[in-house]
Amino acid sequence: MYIAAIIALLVGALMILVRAILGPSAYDRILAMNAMGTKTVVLVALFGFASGRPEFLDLAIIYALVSFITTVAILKYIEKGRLD
Amino acid sequence: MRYLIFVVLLAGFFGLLSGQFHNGFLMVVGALCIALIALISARMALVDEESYPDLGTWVRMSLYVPYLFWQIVLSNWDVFKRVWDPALPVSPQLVRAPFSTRTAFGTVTFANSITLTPGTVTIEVLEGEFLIHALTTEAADGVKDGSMEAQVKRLEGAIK
Amino acid sequence: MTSLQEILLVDSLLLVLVTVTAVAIIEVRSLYAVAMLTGVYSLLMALVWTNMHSMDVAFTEAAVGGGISTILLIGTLVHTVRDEKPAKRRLHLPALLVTVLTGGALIYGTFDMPDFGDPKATIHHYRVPEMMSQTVAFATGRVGKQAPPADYQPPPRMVPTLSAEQLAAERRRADERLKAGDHGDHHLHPADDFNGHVPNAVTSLLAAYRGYDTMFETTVIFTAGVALLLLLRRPRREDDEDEPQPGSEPLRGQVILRVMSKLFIPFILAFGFYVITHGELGPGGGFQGGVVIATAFILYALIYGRPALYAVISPGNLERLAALGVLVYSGVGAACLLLGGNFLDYAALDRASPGDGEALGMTLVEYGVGITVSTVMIIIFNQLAEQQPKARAS
Amino acid sequence: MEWNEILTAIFLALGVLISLTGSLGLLRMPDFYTRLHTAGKSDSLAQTFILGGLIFVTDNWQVAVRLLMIILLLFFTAPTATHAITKAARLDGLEPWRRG
Repeated sequence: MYIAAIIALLVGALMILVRAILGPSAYDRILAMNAMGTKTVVLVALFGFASGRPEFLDLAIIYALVSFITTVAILKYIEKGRLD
Repeated sequence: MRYLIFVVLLAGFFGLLSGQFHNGFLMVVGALCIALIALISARMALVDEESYPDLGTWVRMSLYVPYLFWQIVLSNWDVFKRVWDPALPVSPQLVRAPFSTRTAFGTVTFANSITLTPGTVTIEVLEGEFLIHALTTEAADGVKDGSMEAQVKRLEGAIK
Repeated sequence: MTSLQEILLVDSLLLVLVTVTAVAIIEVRSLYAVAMLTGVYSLLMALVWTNMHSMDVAFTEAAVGGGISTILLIGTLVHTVRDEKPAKRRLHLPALLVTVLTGGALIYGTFDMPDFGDPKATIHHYRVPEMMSQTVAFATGRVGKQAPPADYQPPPRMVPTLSAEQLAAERRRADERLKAGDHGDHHLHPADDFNGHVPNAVTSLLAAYRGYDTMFETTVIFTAGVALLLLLRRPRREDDEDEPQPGSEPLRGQVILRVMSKLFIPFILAFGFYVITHGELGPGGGFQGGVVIATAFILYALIYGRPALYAVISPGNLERLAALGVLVYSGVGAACLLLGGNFLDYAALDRASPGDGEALGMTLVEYGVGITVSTVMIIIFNQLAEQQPKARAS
Repeated sequence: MEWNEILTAIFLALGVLISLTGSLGLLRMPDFYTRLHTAGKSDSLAQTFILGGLIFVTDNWQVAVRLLMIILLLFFTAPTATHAITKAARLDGLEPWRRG
């Protein structure tokens, strides 16, 4: 059950990767990275359950907490041309 | 008061993560960590009415979340149908939708709710209106009809 | 349970994803896109590590790749241009030859490795069953050291510090307390070997067995911070203070980002501190937690501008804290030495209950690592952000 | 299978289906702004279904709490991230695609 879900999600990740490589704009790639981040959260949880070690979830929390900061940095870079 | 809610939230978060309530050593270290975070947050001036509203708002939040979730399910179904449709029936457009939420927290909740429901994304928060990118005309009309705004205003509660 | 075929299928899919991303990173000329693809690569690598059950590595990858590394890459982009110069495409024959030879040698080397998932492989014997059996977190409801598998024979070279009878008595006592409902107190287990008290085998390896190694790793990070300061710091002038720096004002008209970051910074900090504090219980520790804490500060700097960050914590204090972290680590080692043990022999911190001593020592050491890592990360960000963007103008 | 495993399987299947739809939309949609609609948001519902479904098969409260926490956190951060990207794209002068 878990493995089936993992494989299906990895196929989805492959589609996202195609978008990340094709672009065309940089923002499509950022979007793909973001979507990949959400996928990773779910996949990590599924990996944990598949192998009977759900303490993997701490890792998913990190992504849930910090992944949006990258997009903030990108916005700042676009708006100001610098990061501080 | 606001600070008390903040510390309780923080301690709850830390405690739920840790779960080592029987381990005195970790509890002491945890309390020290909370104190340090509270100090840093005070120095950064993070705790104000924008981000940490009154208790009432948090309580009303629990009513708002199920409503929002249902909205997300509904609009997901709509997007779902369109993505699998070979003709890809979308008509993307930029629309401006006025809003009349009073608090920053309410405005942000409203904007994020619009973003969370598929079909509409808040691009910018301008003076008194949102700039929204809508996937379809129906989605654009859905934002403007004001039902979600009414819910957010209920979340904000009475004028203080 | 999952079959070997399924595992292989997942592994191959991951391999395809990682390889495609790596090739794309080399091929794409837009540096901006490369920064994003690197982020994707890091996410995928975290999945690979998770799939291999190497939680701590996956944790580091998540903490670094999830936020900070992409931010630092963008910080680097500020100093350069957005697009790479088009490279001349021509076949470099010696390079191809070397690559093919190295690749071939590596593949040849794998012939000597045990089969995938072979239960007879060396890695599944020796110390590993015992260590794995003590790596139990909250999932089993039994935090703390578990008895090794019934048929496990300790390797002859490892001599337990307690005699067999003492060990059996301690184990019995622990089991009785567990039965009585006293779950999870990982300090009630006997000091029968070097990592008898730490549920997370990786942490006990890093902080005790390889304590020196980790200490010097922390020193390396500190040195990296110092080196970056020496290389990138602008010479300070007297008139620097009142001259407004371009771009250093906070982001304006960003009600969503402002409210959300105010809401989240304390929780990111709390998570970072949780990771450091519970380094000996679950995955994670000083390195990972330190990076998460640094991320919170960097988010603050992004939203409110670097001067606001300096008002919260001055650059001088950051540098002092970075040094303090190393000092904490070595200081704990020295304290053990003064209390009559070996350097970094945490059991010496609490002779009456060596387990508590180890827990205390490792937590302190983790904090030392965490302080250094987080401050050095903030210093790196500050230095990258501070320098004037010269290259961009040209 | 126990009833709770069946429930989890249903939730997982739903979540995976939504997630795949999001990924497909990311490929099919004509421009960045339209891709946003499928990528960011379908995922937030998909992860709710998958992580929520997993709650049924754990008997450990700490695991359940972590799952709920992740769902809640993503509900806050995902739209924020989407908003930040969109705003950056607009500032950078990326024009939305129009039919015809």
